[in-house]
Amino acid sequence: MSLFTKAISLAAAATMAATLMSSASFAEDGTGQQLYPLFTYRTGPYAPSFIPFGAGNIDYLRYINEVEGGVDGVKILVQECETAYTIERGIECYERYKNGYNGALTAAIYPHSSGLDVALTDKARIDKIPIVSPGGGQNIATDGRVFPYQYPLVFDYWSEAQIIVDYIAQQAGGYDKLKGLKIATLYHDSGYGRDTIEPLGILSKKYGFEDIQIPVPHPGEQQQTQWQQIRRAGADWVFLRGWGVMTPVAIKTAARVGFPADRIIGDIWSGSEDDARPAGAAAKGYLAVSVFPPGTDYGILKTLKKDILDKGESDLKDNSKFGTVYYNYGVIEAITFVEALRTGHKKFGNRPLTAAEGQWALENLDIDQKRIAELGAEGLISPLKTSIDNHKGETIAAKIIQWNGQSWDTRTDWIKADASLFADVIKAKAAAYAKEKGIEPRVATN
Amino acid sequence: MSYFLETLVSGLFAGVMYSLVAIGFVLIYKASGVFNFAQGAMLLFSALTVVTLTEKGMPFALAFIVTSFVMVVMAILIEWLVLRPLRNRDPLTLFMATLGLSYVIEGFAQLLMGMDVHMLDLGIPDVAVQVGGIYVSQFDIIASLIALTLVATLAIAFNKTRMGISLRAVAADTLAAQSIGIRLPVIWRIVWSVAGIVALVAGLVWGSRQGVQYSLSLVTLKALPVLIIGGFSSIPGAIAGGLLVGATEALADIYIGPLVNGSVSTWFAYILAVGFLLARPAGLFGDREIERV
Amino acid sequence: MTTLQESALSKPLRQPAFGVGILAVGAGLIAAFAVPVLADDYWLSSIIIPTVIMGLAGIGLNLLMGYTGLVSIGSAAFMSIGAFSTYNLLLRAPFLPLPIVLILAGLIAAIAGVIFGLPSLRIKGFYLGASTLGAQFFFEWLFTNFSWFSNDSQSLTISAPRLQILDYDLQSATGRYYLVIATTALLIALAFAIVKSRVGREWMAIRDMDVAASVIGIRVARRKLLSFGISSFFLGIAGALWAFGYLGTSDAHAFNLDKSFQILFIVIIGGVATIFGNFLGAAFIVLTPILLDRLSLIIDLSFLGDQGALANLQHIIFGTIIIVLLIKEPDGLSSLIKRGVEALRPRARSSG
Amino acid sequence: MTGLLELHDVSLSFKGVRALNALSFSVAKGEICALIGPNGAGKSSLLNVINGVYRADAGDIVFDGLRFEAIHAQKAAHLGIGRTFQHNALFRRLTVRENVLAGLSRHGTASFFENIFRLGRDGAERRGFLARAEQTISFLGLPRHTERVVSTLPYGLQKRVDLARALVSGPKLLLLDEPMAGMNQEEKEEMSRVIREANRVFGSTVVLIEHDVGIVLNLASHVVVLDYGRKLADGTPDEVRKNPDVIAAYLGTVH
Repeated sequence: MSLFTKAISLAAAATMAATLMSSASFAEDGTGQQLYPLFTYRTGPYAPSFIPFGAGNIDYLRYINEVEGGVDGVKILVQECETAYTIERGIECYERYKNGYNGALTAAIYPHSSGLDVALTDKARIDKIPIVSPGGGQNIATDGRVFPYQYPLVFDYWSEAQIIVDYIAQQAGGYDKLKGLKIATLYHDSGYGRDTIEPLGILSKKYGFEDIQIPVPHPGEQQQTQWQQIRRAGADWVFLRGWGVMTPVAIKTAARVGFPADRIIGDIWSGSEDDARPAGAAAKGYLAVSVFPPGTDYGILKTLKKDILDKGESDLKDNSKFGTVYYNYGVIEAITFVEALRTGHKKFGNRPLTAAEGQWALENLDIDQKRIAELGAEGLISPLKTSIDNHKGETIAAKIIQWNGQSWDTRTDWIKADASLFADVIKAKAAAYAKEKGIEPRVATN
Repeated sequence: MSYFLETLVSGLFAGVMYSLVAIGFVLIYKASGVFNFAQGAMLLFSALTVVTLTEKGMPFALAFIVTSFVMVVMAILIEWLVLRPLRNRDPLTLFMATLGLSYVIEGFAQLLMGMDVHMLDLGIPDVAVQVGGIYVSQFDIIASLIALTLVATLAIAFNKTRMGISLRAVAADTLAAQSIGIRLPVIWRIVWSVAGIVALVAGLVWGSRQGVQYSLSLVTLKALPVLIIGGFSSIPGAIAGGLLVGATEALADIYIGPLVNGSVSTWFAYILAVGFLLARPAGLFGDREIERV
Repeated sequence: MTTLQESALSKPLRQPAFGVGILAVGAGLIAAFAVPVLADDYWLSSIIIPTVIMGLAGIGLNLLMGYTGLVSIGSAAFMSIGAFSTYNLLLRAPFLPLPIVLILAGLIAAIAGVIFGLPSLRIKGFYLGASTLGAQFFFEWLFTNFSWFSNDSQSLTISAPRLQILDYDLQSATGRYYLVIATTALLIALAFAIVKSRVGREWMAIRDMDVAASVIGIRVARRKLLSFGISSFFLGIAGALWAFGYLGTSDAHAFNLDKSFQILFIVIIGGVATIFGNFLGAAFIVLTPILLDRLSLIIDLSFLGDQGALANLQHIIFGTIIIVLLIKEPDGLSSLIKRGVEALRPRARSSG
Repeated sequence: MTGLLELHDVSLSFKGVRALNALSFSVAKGEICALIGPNGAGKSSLLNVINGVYRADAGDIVFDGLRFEAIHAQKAAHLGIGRTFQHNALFRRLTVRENVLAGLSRHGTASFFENIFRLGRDGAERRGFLARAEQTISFLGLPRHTERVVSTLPYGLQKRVDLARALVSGPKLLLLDEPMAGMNQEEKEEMSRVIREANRVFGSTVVLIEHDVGIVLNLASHVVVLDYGRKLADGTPDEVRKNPDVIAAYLGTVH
């Protein structure tokens, strides 16, 4: 290529780039619509979980737009932005959509990554944009007085630890039977994985079981030594706090050291079909905590099947993913968004909400049993009520599911965590954070 | 003591798995002086191809052969589109090119075959058997046999066939080899093909343990310290390095890990490797170059 | 005085070039400070700031790799040291002003760089590169395993307690931009000063022929370690800026192997042994994925398949561009521009 | 006459092959000493041992009154041993001036901070270096090429730059490894003149390797003949010319 053609092509590329970067004019007008920036990660190691998850989101919102005519008449504009599960691309997506898009307003942003959730904390505080992370937010952000813009809805790992211990107690025949039991936690060696060390320490003191903590380095493709440690320690139960490829390898390795699968309880991120299936026969009987119960037998899923899937309008390429853990997670997440909008509409009127209004709505969510029934989501979600004091939801609950070799069976009803047990510790951590950052906590008025 | 032994043995078996990946690197480094970061992507691509074909109903043996063929085609394309235009460039540029190549291969793998996590069952039972008071996995034993067979085959191919001798000539002295009429592009195509098939074998063994999915491409990182210790250009080195890394890593995790509150195996192998380099700058079996001025 | 002496001795052609250089620097500075007026938050926060910081990191690696000829694949580790040092200094020594903290953080990274540079005295080339991966994994592990470094925060993340100079708050996008651009401008000047000094000359001598360098009396070991130190100093400050001037909060994984690879790409694509070339490389690395993402939103590519297919296609295109650039532009983007300017020059002269 | 350089029973081998075998000789201050011998006689290895690129297996060396068994290349340079190379070992991406300036590194006195911030001793160092570099460049007839990047220069000029780089620091002992290789007769004559000049003007004692015996016998005042790592003859050109061993083994076959 001659220098001249190179210069020409370089100039052309630069022009194209400039046009692209200021490309809002190409897109349809979004005025009067509510923006839902969909942060995607369709490539990279976590893409398999995103695909059904994204589809659950999109399908539900499509149903709302096309069948219900929008949320109280307000259409939702879904705009995708690929983060590749990296923080920096996530920040670009946040900056791209924080002020809306072509007239469509942004009420809240779902970053779809715990790391990004943390990274956006300061920015969101300055920009006053609510950041919502159902199931994957920061536990200290439960304290909405210190974190006005963070919403770690639905679940946290401390509650998960409680639920696990509760389930084990049920199996053992009561909390008093926990004394002397050995519960090993095999955790992904990261901030996420270590998060349960502290609550399990507290619980072990309280109930007298022996708490064994064993780390697995990322990505966790070799766990022979860890499982030998577990077997040597004589663990009765294993709490598997895995991530990605670590889970199937753990299940397989457990089988080869002879540890029974039905004594392993996976974390919510170790409890999808893609976590159990690759382990093959070894996974039969494997248990997992589920906040996003799989299955197609819920009212709303039947509706989605009829109105979206069967009409060929689903975002799923592979319909067998319908009703999987991650698909249902997507649906549940979309429900939290739509319900927040409804809450806001009641106060501000049926129009697209601003971020400030979105923040109020998310803080005043109340999806009670009655509303859950109306949504056709009985068994799919547990009641969710937020306040300034509690950005997570007042009651945290999960089910235990079991892999039958092909799919998940639900083993228990909702097991509720005792929120009072750790509330003070979390509050104290939030207060320490506020002090470090020089934040004046808001006063709870409601 | 038996616990120590058991840890050691399982570490050694893990080491065999690392070696299996490392061999592919060594082949390519030997013949073309390229540190091929795309080896991981090739692993993913080949395993994904086999799984996709078998899931479509093709018998495993046929799928294996078809995939081998695909890997040969890939090798020819890589030689033609990437290596040839970059001939005589410095090793770092070639390394960067293979990084770019890994994006391309991963992209194609997932574009063509989707991003699902697949189960791969090779029909090898993965249960523990007791050997001399130690639990050993049957799968590990068979995986080691596969690795052994692979190494033996490669050794025979290198030492007995004409092609193998040409390859060794190229590795020893590229210019001299060219001057006696060995055609480099041909050698490259062959070596990349063989490396592709090695990747296929490694991909299947690894894939059957952790499922065939994107993370397969990350096993590269485990092979790196193995290569540093063994030397980039020595197959026996790759085996010895693998065993050493596997064993010390497992022992370090058990005996050092608790002291420093966490597992150490992400970096331990690298620090070990650096220590080795300081003592033997060209690895266990690598050739030391004498600087001429 | 000394500058006069030098330019008098050099070829007369250089003098106007030198004047043009000063003009360019002046214009650049004015432009740099005018940017926030023209660019909105989006451009500042998600394009310009990361490009400038990654360019700075590229300079750090280029000093080591391009000028001294030592390969490192662990650059991100030294960025993380800078970031974590800055955080802990701000937290535990609140009386220190931000500029001092940044310099100290750079120095801490420099010390680590010297220690991890020790193998370079015995190992060369790619073996050295692979061994720098030790630093990469060690520090990622260190900062995740010892929560002291992140002040026992639950998610092991660090976020700057305060970002201010003389009571001027730098939290806003504009404030962060000024912090980044001022730091970078100073470090660019420093980089030029080093490269043009005896130290830079001796580095390049070592790069081109280390045995000869040793034979003519250059203290090769000392210079190599110095190069590791200075490179890490730049990287450390770039890391601090990345964590607090760009991301806001960060953890050890923000400085993973991918980041190290990105910095390598920046150096190779921008141009080895250049200073400004790094910013071209950084712009490429930061902008290309965003452009491809935007492209797929605007042009209707649905005939190619679903969104997932498109995302993978972006992956393929990105990889292809890298390979093509390596093939077609062996000396990096900066040489393309340099040749372009030179091609225009005679024409300008004949017409004028 | 005291020897500036004395070798006592120096031996060196590579992977079992003897490159130098208990070699002893002495080079007087101010002389031009030529090492001759067939390929593989160990001439380059000998230079490499003297200035510390290789480490001798046995024997010791006395340079300027300092006795050592092995020396680091850098230390050798700082003692005043300069060196050119058989194969091109220039800093190929640097200009002629930068190459020559690099040759002055051992005289650097300014600290790193003074150098980069142009403080204190840096100014004097910079001026002094430039002046010396320009002087050496003129001496070798290279002023027209000062700004050229050395890899773009023709081979003969590169050889001169190599010599300039070694000469600029004013070495007490200058080791030249085949400075005239690949040159035509005219260029060789010119190079001989330059070496003689350097010996006279800079006062450097010269030890050089050269294959062209005719040139050598005219240029050198002292000739050492090597054969398979052994010393075959040692003396003035006339003595060497008459030595029957040399005639049999070497000179006879060439001439």
